[in-house]
Amino acid sequence: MAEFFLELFSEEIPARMQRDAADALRDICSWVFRNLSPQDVKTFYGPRRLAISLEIAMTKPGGVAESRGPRDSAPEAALAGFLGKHAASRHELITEGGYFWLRRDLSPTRAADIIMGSLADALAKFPWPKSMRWGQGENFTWVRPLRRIVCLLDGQVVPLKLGPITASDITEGHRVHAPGTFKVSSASDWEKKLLAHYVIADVARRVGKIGDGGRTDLDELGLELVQDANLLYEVAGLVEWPVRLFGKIDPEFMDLPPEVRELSMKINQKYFALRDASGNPAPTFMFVANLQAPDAGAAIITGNERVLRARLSDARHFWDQDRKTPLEKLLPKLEKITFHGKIGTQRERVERIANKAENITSLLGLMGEAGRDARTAGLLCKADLVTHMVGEFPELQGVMGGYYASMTHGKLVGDAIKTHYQPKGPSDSVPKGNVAVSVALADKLDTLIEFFKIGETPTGSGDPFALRRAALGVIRIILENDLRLALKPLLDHDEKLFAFIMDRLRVKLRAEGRRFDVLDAVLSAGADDDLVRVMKRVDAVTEFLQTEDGANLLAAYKRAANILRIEDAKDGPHKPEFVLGPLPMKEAEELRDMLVFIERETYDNFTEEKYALVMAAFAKLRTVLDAFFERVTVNTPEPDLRRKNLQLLARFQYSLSRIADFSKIEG
Amino acid sequence: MAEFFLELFSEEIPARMQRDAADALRDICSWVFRNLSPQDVKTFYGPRRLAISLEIAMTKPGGVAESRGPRDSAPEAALAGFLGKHAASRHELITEGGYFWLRRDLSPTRAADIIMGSLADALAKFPWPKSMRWGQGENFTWVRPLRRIVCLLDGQVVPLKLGPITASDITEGHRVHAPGTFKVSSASDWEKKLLAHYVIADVARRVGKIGDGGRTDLDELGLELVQDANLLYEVAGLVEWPVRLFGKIDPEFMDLPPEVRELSMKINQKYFALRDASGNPAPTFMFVANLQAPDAGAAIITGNERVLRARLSDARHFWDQDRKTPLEKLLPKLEKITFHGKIGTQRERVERIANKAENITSLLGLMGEAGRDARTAGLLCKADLVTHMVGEFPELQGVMGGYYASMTHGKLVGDAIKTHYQPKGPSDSVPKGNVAVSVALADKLDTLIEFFKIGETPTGSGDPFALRRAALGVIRIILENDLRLALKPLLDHDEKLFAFIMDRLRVKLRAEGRRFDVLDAVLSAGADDDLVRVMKRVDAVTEFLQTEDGANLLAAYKRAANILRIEDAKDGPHKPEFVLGPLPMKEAEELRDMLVFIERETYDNFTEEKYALVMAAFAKLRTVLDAFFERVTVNTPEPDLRRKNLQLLARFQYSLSRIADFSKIEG
Amino acid sequence: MSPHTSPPGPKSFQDIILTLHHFWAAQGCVILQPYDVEMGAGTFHPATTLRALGPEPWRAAYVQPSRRPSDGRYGENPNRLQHYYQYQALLKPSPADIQALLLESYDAIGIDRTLHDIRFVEDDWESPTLGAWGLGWEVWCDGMEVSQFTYFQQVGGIACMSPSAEITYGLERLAMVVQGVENVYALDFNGAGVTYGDIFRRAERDYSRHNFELANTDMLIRHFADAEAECAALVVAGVAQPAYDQCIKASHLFNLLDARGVISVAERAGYIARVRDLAKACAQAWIGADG
Amino acid sequence: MSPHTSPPGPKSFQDIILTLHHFWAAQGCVILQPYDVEMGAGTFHPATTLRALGPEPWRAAYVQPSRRPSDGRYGENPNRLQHYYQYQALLKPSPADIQALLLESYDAIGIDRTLHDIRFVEDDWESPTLGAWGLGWEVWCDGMEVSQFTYFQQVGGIACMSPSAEITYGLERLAMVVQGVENVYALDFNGAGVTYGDIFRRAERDYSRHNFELANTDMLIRHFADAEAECAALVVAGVAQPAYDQCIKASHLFNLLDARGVISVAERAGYIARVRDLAKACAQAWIGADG
Repeated sequence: MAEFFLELFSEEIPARMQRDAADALRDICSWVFRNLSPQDVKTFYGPRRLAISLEIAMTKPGGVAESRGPRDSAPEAALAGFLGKHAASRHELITEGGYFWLRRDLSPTRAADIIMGSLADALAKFPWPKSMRWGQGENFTWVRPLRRIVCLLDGQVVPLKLGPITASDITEGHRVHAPGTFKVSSASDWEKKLLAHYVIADVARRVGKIGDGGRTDLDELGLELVQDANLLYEVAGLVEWPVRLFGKIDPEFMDLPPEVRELSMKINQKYFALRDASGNPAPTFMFVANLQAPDAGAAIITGNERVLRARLSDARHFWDQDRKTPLEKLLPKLEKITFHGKIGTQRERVERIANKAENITSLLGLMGEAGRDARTAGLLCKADLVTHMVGEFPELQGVMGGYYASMTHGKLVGDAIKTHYQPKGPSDSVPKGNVAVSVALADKLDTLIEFFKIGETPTGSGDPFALRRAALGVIRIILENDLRLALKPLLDHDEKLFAFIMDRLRVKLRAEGRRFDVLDAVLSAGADDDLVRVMKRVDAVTEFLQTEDGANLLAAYKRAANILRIEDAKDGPHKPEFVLGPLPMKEAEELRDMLVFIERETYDNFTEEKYALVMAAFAKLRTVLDAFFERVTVNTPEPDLRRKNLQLLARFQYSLSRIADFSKIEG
Repeated sequence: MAEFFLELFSEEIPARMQRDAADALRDICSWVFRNLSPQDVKTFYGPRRLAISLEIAMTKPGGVAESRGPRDSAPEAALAGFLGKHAASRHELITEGGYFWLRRDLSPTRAADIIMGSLADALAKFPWPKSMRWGQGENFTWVRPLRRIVCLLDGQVVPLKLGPITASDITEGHRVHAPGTFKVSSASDWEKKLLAHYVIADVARRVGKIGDGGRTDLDELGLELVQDANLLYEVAGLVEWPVRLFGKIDPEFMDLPPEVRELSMKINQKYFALRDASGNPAPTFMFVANLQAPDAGAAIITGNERVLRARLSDARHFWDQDRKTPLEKLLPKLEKITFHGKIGTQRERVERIANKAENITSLLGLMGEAGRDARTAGLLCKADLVTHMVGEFPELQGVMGGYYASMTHGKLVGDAIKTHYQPKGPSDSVPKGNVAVSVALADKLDTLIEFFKIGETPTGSGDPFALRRAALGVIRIILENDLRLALKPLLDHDEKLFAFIMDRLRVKLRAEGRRFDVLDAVLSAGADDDLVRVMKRVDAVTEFLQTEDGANLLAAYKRAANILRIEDAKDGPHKPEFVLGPLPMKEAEELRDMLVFIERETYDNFTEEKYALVMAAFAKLRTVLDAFFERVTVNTPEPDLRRKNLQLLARFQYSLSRIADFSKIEG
Repeated sequence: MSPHTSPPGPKSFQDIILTLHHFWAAQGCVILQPYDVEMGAGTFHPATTLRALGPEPWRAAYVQPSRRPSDGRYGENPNRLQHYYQYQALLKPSPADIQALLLESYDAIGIDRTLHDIRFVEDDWESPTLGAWGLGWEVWCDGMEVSQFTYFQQVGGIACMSPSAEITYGLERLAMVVQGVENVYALDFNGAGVTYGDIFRRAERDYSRHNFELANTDMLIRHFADAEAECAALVVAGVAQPAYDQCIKASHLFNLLDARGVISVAERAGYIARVRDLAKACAQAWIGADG
Repeated sequence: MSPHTSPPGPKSFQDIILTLHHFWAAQGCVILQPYDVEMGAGTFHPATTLRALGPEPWRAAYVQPSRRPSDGRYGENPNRLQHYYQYQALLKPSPADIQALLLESYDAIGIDRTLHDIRFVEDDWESPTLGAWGLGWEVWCDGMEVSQFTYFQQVGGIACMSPSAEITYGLERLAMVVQGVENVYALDFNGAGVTYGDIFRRAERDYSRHNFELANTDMLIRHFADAEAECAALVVAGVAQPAYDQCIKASHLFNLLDARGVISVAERAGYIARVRDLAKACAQAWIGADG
């Protein structure tokens, strides 16, 4: 075994691509060296380099390559073709099983040859999300111009060639702190020398230095970092020699909404927000330089503070400007913004949302004030699209509307607007509170209804209007707020749309690792558009199925269903009628009586959605069912008795079907 | 007496203004110093300076200033007004001749004070054709920024102030050869030191150096300068230290029309054309630098040759381009050029000119070929306006048309077009040859007729369409070619236009110092629109009047006219009838008989335009007239005889009036 | 030449430009003048757009006044201008040491790399109106974006045969860093007492009014259609650069209309596509004809 | 700054410009960029036209691409171009040593005054379209006009309170003198192998076709009227420079129409008067409003 080490040194690689690139490099090497027993793989990535080290065998063992030729009866021409294709001569061939065969011994392959061949080929097709050409316009592409390659096998240079670059053992360190080149002899030598040249090769160490950094600085300031793993990794992808620095935020900007400040800091500047001991936003920001400046970063801090001041001045200006105009005054401007050519303007849209939001509050049983608030919030929820702040920071739509609305219409309306785009993704939280919920639902429902109306429904991977997300939002808002609503009327009874939402629910459950077969079973047991109830039933059934009683019942159901399917085919269907009077077998009688009892007992519980009690009742079936199947020969030769038995089984199915179609449940 | 010396040193003064400016300076000084016995005035002018030296008295003698006040009987208020106006007090007044008088002794005035006062005032209003402000925007103006003044009286600085400049004794020499300043103490010192500083102050010396320059250079080259006094003086106004240099003209440009080459050289570059011993254009040009360069002007010559080459390349390009298109092909383009909004296009104009030109040839008694040539030349005479060459050098209109036309239509047509704008001014020559004359006349007559038709006639000094020049051209072409034409039909019988032309003829004669009273006399003697005949008669009468006989006849005429005017007022008019039969006085009979004889004898001569013979006949009247007036008492008491006498005198007038209305002649 | 000695202290705005001229001239660039047609960015200069096409080597640098009508702030904002200057260097093919050259150019104008944190932050560039895209970075100095750096991949819908490196300096921002001032109008323009505000503040106020309130939108809409038609006709006639002028005009007219707020979201895409079609046609005409 | 050392031998075209920049910067001029609107001469740049008005001192220098549609020669003439560069220096008030400064600037770009004959030849300047006039000279070097020199007396119909000196160098001609070449396209542009023709010859050919044969005259006529109306409206609104842009556009449109040969002699005067009216109105607006 020998160490293989590869460094691909390029101009700055986008931070967001680095981790995937390292994984891809690992995959490529694992595949290319699959016959060289690769092990101890370690990858490195950073702004200017992507590297990998692993142990591989120096040679791939030899073997035999076998090719089947034409039939031994084939014409000469066919044989000549085969020989030509393999550059073989007639005497190399043998015949076997009616065919010509060419068998050649393969000599062992040197790892170096694989590197120069297969690895180079694979790297030339490196799966960058975007790649580019440069310089003399060769066809080789890379994420950014590739400038150097270090390629070592057991400490020796393998002159791998990629586009214009031939590998060597020479690399570079930090641009400013250690200009110029140096040689490396191994992965560890590389990592060690890089460190001496002010480059921390290992991303985890960089992340550590950024996110924690010994903490003494933060402790001295008495501040805490607002944790943001994405930002942490992004910044680690931007620096080779991270240096934590702290800048002041001018007090005049501390009364801006924190979202504005922190968005500006994070998105535009990659700055970290800080909190003081009480958890309040601190007038300090942390950022990471790629330089250990002799003035301890004084100039860098001054510069960064200046940039932030400029950005926040702009934000402050927008904030001040926007607050001069109540959102209502902006409604006419919405008339000029087309939401979608076939749907209409944003002004028309908010009119619909307002109506729907008010409607939802009344469906939720709320009267007066709440309805008015929901209507107001609905009407104003898109007005911030024409504010200066949102024009500048589109990410703040909703948030700004919330701030502006709360000044004139109170917190309920403000919060409703602020959260009405939520949830924006699977990990985002859903709005809370009746008004907020109504508006958020109304917004999403309106979007769904309107796009379905014009036929712009998602296809395959295409979902340009994010209708799937909207549907999921509807589901989550309803479920997580336990909203008892008949969904179909809110969808204008669009069955396709309802089916679409149910499909999203199915996908959601699957994504959560939950049994979507139970959902189908429940839905098949009786159309229900109250999602909360549907999920209660799903949960009850799921839980029940996890018990021994449940599993048993399911098995019994399947057995009964199996019998019925076969017998129904002969002379069915057999109706699920109760067979009154005495039965030849007491086990059959007991089953019937139990079914009668359970049906009676669970009727109210079902109506009252006491699904646990319902399931508990069904659990009682276990012993009688076990006895029934043990003792009763259903398919008895006596036709009358056979019919009665089959009707009893059908009734058993029927009883269960109140809660779910157990045939849909996998088991 | 003392020397006054003034130098006005400025940035470069336009050459064309320098001489007039020097004259104006002379006039100003002569006027301002009129009481200082100015003499020995000498002026200097050149690119950067205007200077004058003269002898003046150091003081203006004193005297008495006398002002007449109100009558001594005037009210006090009037007296007070007078005293106020003169800042005088009552006791200064004396009364004399019924008036108050204020008499004050004037002390002698120092010349220096006049310089600082009146001269400064006069110079501030210096009559530059155009003047300008500069720098801090003071109101003082000069032809170009005035930078220094030397003002010396008897060798002492007089600190004359003009705008931002105060006079001193400091001046500058040649920009390159003698940068920096130096002091001067007198005119001669100035001229001498300037020479030492590479400035020839005296324009005559510069002109001499340019135009002759010792001639050895020209002799060596075997070439002669094409004399051009205007250019000579212009160039002398552009240089302080003239250096004659010679450049080569590339042979490829020598087959361009000389007008093109020489116009380009003269107008654009101020180069002098040269002729070889045979009088042919030489492939060499002369020009004048303002620098005695250490390389003997090699770089300067190279540069000037390059410039000329560029200019002539351009010309050559136009020449080559233009010759590809026959002029006829350009006629449609003339449709797009408006000659005048109310008159029409150039295309319409040439149509008229062609017709008129052909008409004139036939009036001149020429048939066939000449008519066709005249028509062709007329039609094409403006086509060169849309050629490249004339687009570039408008001065060559006509000339280029002539060249281009002669290639396809022969020399007659070409010459006609070439000369059809002639005469362009009083000193320009007129076209010769029937075709040329016809076209030139037609062009001018058309212009006159059309502008008179639309009422655009010259007013006062305003003659935007140069109709006066056109009329003069008509006159000169007719007279100098001795064309026997009835003018009025050619003017479409526009009497106002005819009168306008006659008026021009009158102005022309006056300008030539000739007797335009004779013209009036001749014209009054019988309307005649044959200008040649009119002028013959004028010449004959003028000549006759210069003889003793003529003067005598004029005197007799005036005497007779005088008598008749008085007597006609009493009982006239007295008809100019011949009184037949014997008369009481033989002197009257002799006069009558002589008049009969002369009238008979001169009739044919007059018709045959033998005006000399006519005048000779009239000369014979002298002795009989003298005798008549000596012996005959015209105003005799006998009514019949008085009537006969008066009729005889009237007949005498009548006889003369065939040739001229002698009453119009001053004498 | 009278020797030019840099004054002590930070460079003035105009000195920064002259310094960059000397720097890039020394790299073999032709130093060109700005293009005399109103445009939103230096990339629109034909010396970039057209010359980036085809295989011929080309190195050029120039300043370009950039008009961004929507960015007007009536002269009230210390960082935003509707008219500002870009310094553009284009090197075709992109040389191997181009990043180092950029950093050396910062040295030249007085940004000490040992004291200032210079970084290359991903910024993929796309000009939908030019049918162009490329990969590169924003270049940050102490968190301030002072330049853009792009390797052109496509221009006018045509893949770049020989990819160019394009460096665009935001001159005002760069000068603010060099001079350490917070307000663009306070920039020392010439090192002799004239500030940026002395020259441009009044114009910023007046153009903001023009762009947001006054420009005649009916006329702009008509002129857009005119430029479109004229461009197409000139492409047919085979005169690439005159045609391209009309494309630039169309683009600027679109920007003005956008600032005036009369283009709906739906119409935007259409306008952009129309300009892109022009750009593509011009690029084809440029490449198609013999140079 | 990496020190800029002039290469040996005559200066390249771009070096001449940089040298003039340094020269005039040393005289306190702000070094401005060309104006990004097509125009016939550097005088139209607002830094001249507008800043020449009023009493405030002002010194500026810049290059201006000058478009003279009628001067196109299809790239065939060694001296005539429909697009060329003027270098303009404006000093207000005109300093007393301005002629000496001009001559020193020639020294700077390598014209030896002891070997070359430099002269000031009367040339009174008038721009009927700008309502402007002044007195001055052509400046000749060995018979070649290489600069124009004007003391402004009136601009936009307004008498200059504080007369400016305007120096306009014809950069191509100057460079031809400095480099001693006969054909403008042979000028060494950057001292590194690129000629003037490499950059501009194709454009000269194509624009000549555009200007003389192709430009849509109906459109130009409409746009002239549009610019006129827009200028007037912007003057009323009090935004001088945006209004003045329209005046420049009108002037250039007129030049294009003229090149296309569709303006009769009679109409010419009318067009010129209309542009002059715009220039006067803009000048009034500039002066009238507080700066």
